[in-house]
Amino acid sequence: MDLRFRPEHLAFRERVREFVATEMPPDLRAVAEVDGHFEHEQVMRWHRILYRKGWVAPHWPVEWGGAGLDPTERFILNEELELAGAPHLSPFGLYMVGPLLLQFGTDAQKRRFLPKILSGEEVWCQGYSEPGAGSDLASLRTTAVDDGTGHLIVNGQKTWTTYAQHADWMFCLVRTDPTASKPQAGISFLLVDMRSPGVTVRPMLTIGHTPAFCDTFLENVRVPKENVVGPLHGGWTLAKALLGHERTLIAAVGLSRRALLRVKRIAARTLDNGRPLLDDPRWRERIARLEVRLRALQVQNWRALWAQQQGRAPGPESSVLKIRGSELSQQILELAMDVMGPNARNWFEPPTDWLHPLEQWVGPSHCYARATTIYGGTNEIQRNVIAKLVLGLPVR
Amino acid sequence: MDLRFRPEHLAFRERVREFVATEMPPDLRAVAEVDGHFEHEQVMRWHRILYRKGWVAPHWPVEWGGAGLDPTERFILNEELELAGAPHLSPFGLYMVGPLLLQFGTDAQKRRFLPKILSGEEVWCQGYSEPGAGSDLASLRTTAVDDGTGHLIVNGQKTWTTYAQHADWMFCLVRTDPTASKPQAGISFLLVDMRSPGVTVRPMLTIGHTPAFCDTFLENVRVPKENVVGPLHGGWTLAKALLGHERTLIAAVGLSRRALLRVKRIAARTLDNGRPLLDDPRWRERIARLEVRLRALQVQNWRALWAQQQGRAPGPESSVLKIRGSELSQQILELAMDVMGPNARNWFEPPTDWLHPLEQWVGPSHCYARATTIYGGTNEIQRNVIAKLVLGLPVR
Amino acid sequence: MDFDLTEEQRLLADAARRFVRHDSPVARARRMREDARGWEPDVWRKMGELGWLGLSLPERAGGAGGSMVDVMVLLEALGAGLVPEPYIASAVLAAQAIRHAGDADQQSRWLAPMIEGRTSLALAWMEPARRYALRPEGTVARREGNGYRLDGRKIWVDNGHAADALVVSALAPDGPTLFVVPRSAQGLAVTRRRTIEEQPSAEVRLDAVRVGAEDRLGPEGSALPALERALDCAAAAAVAEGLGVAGAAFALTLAHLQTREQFGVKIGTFQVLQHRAVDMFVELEMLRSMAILAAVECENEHDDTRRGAVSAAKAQLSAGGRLVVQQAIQLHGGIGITDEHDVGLFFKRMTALAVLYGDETHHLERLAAQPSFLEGVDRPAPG
Amino acid sequence: MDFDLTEEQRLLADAARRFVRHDSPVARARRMREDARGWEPDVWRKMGELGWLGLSLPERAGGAGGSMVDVMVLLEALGAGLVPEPYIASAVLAAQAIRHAGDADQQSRWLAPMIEGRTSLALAWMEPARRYALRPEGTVARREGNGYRLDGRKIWVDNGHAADALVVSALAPDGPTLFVVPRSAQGLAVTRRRTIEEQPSAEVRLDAVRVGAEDRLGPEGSALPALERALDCAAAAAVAEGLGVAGAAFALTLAHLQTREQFGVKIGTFQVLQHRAVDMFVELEMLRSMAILAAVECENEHDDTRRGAVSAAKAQLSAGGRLVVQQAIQLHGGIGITDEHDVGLFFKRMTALAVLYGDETHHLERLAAQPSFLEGVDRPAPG
Repeated sequence: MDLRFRPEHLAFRERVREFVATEMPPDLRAVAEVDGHFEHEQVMRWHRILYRKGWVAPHWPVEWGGAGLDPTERFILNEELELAGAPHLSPFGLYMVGPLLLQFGTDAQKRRFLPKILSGEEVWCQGYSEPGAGSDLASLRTTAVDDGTGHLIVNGQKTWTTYAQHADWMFCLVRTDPTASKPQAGISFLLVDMRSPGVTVRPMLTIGHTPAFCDTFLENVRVPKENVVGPLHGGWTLAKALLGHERTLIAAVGLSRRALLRVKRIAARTLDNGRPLLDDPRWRERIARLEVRLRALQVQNWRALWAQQQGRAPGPESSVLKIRGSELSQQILELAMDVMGPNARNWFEPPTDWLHPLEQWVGPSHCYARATTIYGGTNEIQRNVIAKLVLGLPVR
Repeated sequence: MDLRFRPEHLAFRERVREFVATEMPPDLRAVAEVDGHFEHEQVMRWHRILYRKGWVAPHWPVEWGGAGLDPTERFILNEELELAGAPHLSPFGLYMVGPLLLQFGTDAQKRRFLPKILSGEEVWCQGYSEPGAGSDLASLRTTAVDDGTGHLIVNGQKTWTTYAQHADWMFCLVRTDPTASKPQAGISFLLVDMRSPGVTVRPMLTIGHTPAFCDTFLENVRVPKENVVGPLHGGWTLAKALLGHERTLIAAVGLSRRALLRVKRIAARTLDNGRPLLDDPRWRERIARLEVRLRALQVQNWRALWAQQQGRAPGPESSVLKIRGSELSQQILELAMDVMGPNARNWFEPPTDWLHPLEQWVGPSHCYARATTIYGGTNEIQRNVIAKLVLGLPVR
Repeated sequence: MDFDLTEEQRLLADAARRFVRHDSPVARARRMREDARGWEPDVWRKMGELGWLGLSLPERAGGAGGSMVDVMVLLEALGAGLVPEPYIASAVLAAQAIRHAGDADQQSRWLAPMIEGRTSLALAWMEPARRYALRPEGTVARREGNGYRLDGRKIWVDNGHAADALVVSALAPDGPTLFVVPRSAQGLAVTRRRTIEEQPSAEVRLDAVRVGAEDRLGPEGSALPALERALDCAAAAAVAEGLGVAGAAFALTLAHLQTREQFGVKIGTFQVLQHRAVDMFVELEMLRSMAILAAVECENEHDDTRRGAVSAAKAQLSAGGRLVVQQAIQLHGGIGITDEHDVGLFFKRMTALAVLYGDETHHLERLAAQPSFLEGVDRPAPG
Repeated sequence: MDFDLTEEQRLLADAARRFVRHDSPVARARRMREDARGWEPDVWRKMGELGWLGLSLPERAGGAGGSMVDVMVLLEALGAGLVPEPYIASAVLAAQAIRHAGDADQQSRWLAPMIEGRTSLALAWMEPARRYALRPEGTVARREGNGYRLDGRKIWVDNGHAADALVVSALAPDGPTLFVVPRSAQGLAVTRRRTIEEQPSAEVRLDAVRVGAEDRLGPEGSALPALERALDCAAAAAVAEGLGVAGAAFALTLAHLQTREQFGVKIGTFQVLQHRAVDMFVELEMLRSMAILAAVECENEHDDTRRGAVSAAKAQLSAGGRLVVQQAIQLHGGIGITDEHDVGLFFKRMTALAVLYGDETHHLERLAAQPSFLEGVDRPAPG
């Protein structure tokens, strides 16, 4: 057993740190310092900075622009970016449709789409969920009918199409064979140009007042049949293939480390009876309790990383990362709110002498963090899956 | 709204306190002081003391020896006995088979059994659960076959027959009609003389090392048919009738108040770095947190009591008492263990200058308390019932 | 003992629920988020006409002379509608401070128009870096001529942006003292600040604000008991409102479980979600019990009883109330995270109520500081 | 980075599991509860022959010169069998104290026979009313002639009733010092005391016990670092054993869910019980990660790293380990409460492990006291 990173990995970490220190623009740095909300323009600017460095899609094959990094280096890169509070790049192109195209796409599709995902020229969104099909994706109702002219005519509504207001393309699941025997069958994986006539996007605010979600309406949208990825009616295979990617990033340990440090920094500045909360045994104990959870999650993540580095399939150790990581991120933000006490009510208002800049964004982040146990498969669904696949418990 | 007890109820409380102060024998008082384990003889001695006072079955009709107390007085009586740490009387005669006989028994059955339950001459146990029928009582397998001579021949095994090692009688559920359409049908409620040939009792220790449970084996036990209570094959009605009785006692607020006071008393004597834990903000906060839960449960219990006193059927307010009361009693004992720190490992060993008498029984009680969320219908079953009956959630 | 509402209280609850349904559904609270004041004078006046603003205030000041139980009944209903008018800030917190510290004339002068809904009030008591400390240290009252000069700063002054007059705590030569400062006073600067519950609060600066001796409530040095009594009433009111908020979030959740389908069945058939709903229900029941306890005891003259009951209830709100709204969002899934769904508004209002008038840590500490907490604990002699 | 066991470690794990299966199933631990010693010298000797007792001890003292990771591998397996021999008390806690405080001769003298399984040791460090304080204050070592006279009292001396020699911490003129006291020493009184895990512990009284200078481990005043290092190893070992204990309780539970039927179906089909099992599994995984962290770091020379890792792991055991065994009982239902079912034995062993070598509060405090806890926290200047 050895918990130390190899020297070449440590050296790589230094390179990433140096890169971030020198390349992150001041305005992004300012947002990062307070963990505020990045504008889309800022995110894409950071995308291009990483692209120029060759680090925007570290997990892609080198021939398609990947960085040629091993899993540990990719992990380190991601962790350092999280620790620095760098903008979170949109995952829909880089982590979702990109890898799917690499695995299932035709050469033409790869050549058409991958370079622009990489460069950030084309922004993507995901059209899976529908108002009636959330956890139960197979019950989706959006239809795509062959019009006999080489096009599919798409009708339906997609929801949680995050980033759709900025997106050039949407990858989505549509029902191409309504007569299929099982709901999972008869579904195709389709790429839709968001500028097509009949596409309407309605952005929604979250409870954290960030404009994250959209409803996307599709009304007689004509999509060329060559935009089907993988076999016609065979989209379910692609939908399921997405779930296994880059498990070690899902725990977001870097973000939680950063968030817990912020709690400590706020606690060092928050006085009760003239004494910083950080010197009060009650608050020290509460912070320490989350520090314990963080360290456990960190080692757990390393174990999953080690398996990945060895080329092994994700084992049981990786199955708990999403549950524990999402719960921890909520707990840390809730503790931050508790530490702030009366100031927890602050809602975007600027810092003053009694409200430290670190406190400005806690409230909205705390609200938005309620999503972490919901998106990407609710934690209830995660537990169903572990019960069945990992523990082998019987299904009724 | 008024949270005050009426003057006559306050006066009654004083009477109970005075009674306990003068009538509780010193050896019982000594066990009570440390919340230790009462021997069966001590429990029955206390039974007879209460019997002589007329308070042993306060909820029975006066003509059968009840105390003629209203629900609030019964509540106060129970609470004061709990607060004093008095022995918990066996509920099987007084609270279970007694009320059932009053409701469903023939005059002959009442005359035969009730007086001796009251006086404590005959001790009862309950034969409901079987190794394969716990939460799912309707699947019980013990059979009772009519032998044509006015007797039922009983065969089977009952488990969790608490007190069976001391019992003269057992009330139990047996299958008299194996051909009935539903598992709930074809079950009868039967009274079995524990001295009958073919009855074998095997006492078991609990994890708290108290001899609380038994297995009871029935091998060709002959039971007169007049020992069936209620209609033959109609026992399920009786089994279900048991569940509604004396809801306000189930929360055991008196016991939890006493237990939390014990935690404080131990914390006042336990030093860390020369300072009592009771003066440490961390421990004060943890104790206060349970104090909050206790107070909420107390008012909740009063609300249920008020409904009962008004003659109303138990409402939603009473449905949560078992869940919350049992969880709280475990939490308090766990906190007691935490307060004791290294001394939490003590296992029955006598007090010394570094182990206060209050600490002696905490470990075993803590172990035994794991039963509170299991017996009388596990908390999982309780939640199923509330979801269906109180919240009206749909059944699949 | 009596846990039934009186006939009047039942009528009040009915009226309040009707009011929410017809005049102030959650949609209005949602709309008011865009409003600079955050609430509507017309509605406030109507609440005055209905007799709600003086429910627990003395009759001689124009109030109904009722109890905080009446206020509890009202606020549970208003909480379910997220009614944005500053009921607790003006009609409980500031009003109770004036009631407990002011003389009859002052009570009539400041409370009567507020009770009629013609004015609103605010209480400025919190100061930077002082958390929930009662004693004003950053605001000073110097005697000047016949009156006082006030200097200092207050934060989290709810309704401070809209109030016609502010009750301000300040350190006078003879100790902490309350003053009433009209909104129009020279040197009073009020900065509106948004809050997570999207009901405006304010930062208040007092820069050589002059008030007369008649604006001092009670003798110098008398502020703390009145302030504490007012805050206890406000905390009890917050628990009542929180009960309404949590109850409404729970009702939305229950309806969602009974209608939303996934995998071909109502999601309310899933045992895990059923038990979660039961856990929410259990917390709600506890919260109801605590709201009753706090409402009954928050005006108790016996310090220990009052403090213990209110602090226990407020701590329960912070723990149990938050659990209910957090799980309400979780059980709603994705739509629960959108600003368009009401459940998020309930979540945010509860988040605010949890820290208003003392957070969990504050109230647990206060509970543990009461003599009754140690009743029956024989402390061994030191050494 | 490397999370694979070495070939030797895999063989060790296999051997240990075989040992539990054939030589020491839980039934033996159950039987040993009635035994006055609580464990069997023959088995101890066998463990010595297998090379287990000196796994992480220096080769020059007869040990294998391995690491605490080896000990972790062994103890996870032994924990699953509740093996009653005093492995941690003797081969980790007392042995590591001798290793860190004693010179080469002392190490050979006391460790070699223990490593062979011919003797056993104990460490006497805890004192009344001192909780987990390292510094001995109730035990005094006075210089007398060429040696020392020891007076005082120690509690919770695990294996104190059976050990051939006790390592005792005492306050010597120049500070806290460790001494080795043979069991046969005049003036040494050992009282056996039962524990919740039903492995005997002892109270030890020292009444004018004479020891020679050669029985002093290291110079006077050198006890605390050695004691702390030994306790860190013991705490890490406890986490490893706890992992085995929790894992075995979980395995029983999983089997129960897969076989027990109620309402005509396996109870493992109930979603609520499935999710509960997942929660246990999540805690187990966290515990495994922490056991690894503690095993790797508990011998780290860097105080902050060592203390932080061990304390975090031990706190995790107290919280997560207890959750697992508590839920194991709950999911077993009634039979889980009987002494006849093994799950209760695992529950009680875990309850003990939670407080051995520092409880949760102690270790959270210690974690928060390390400089790394405040790394990156820029503390503002006071005022």
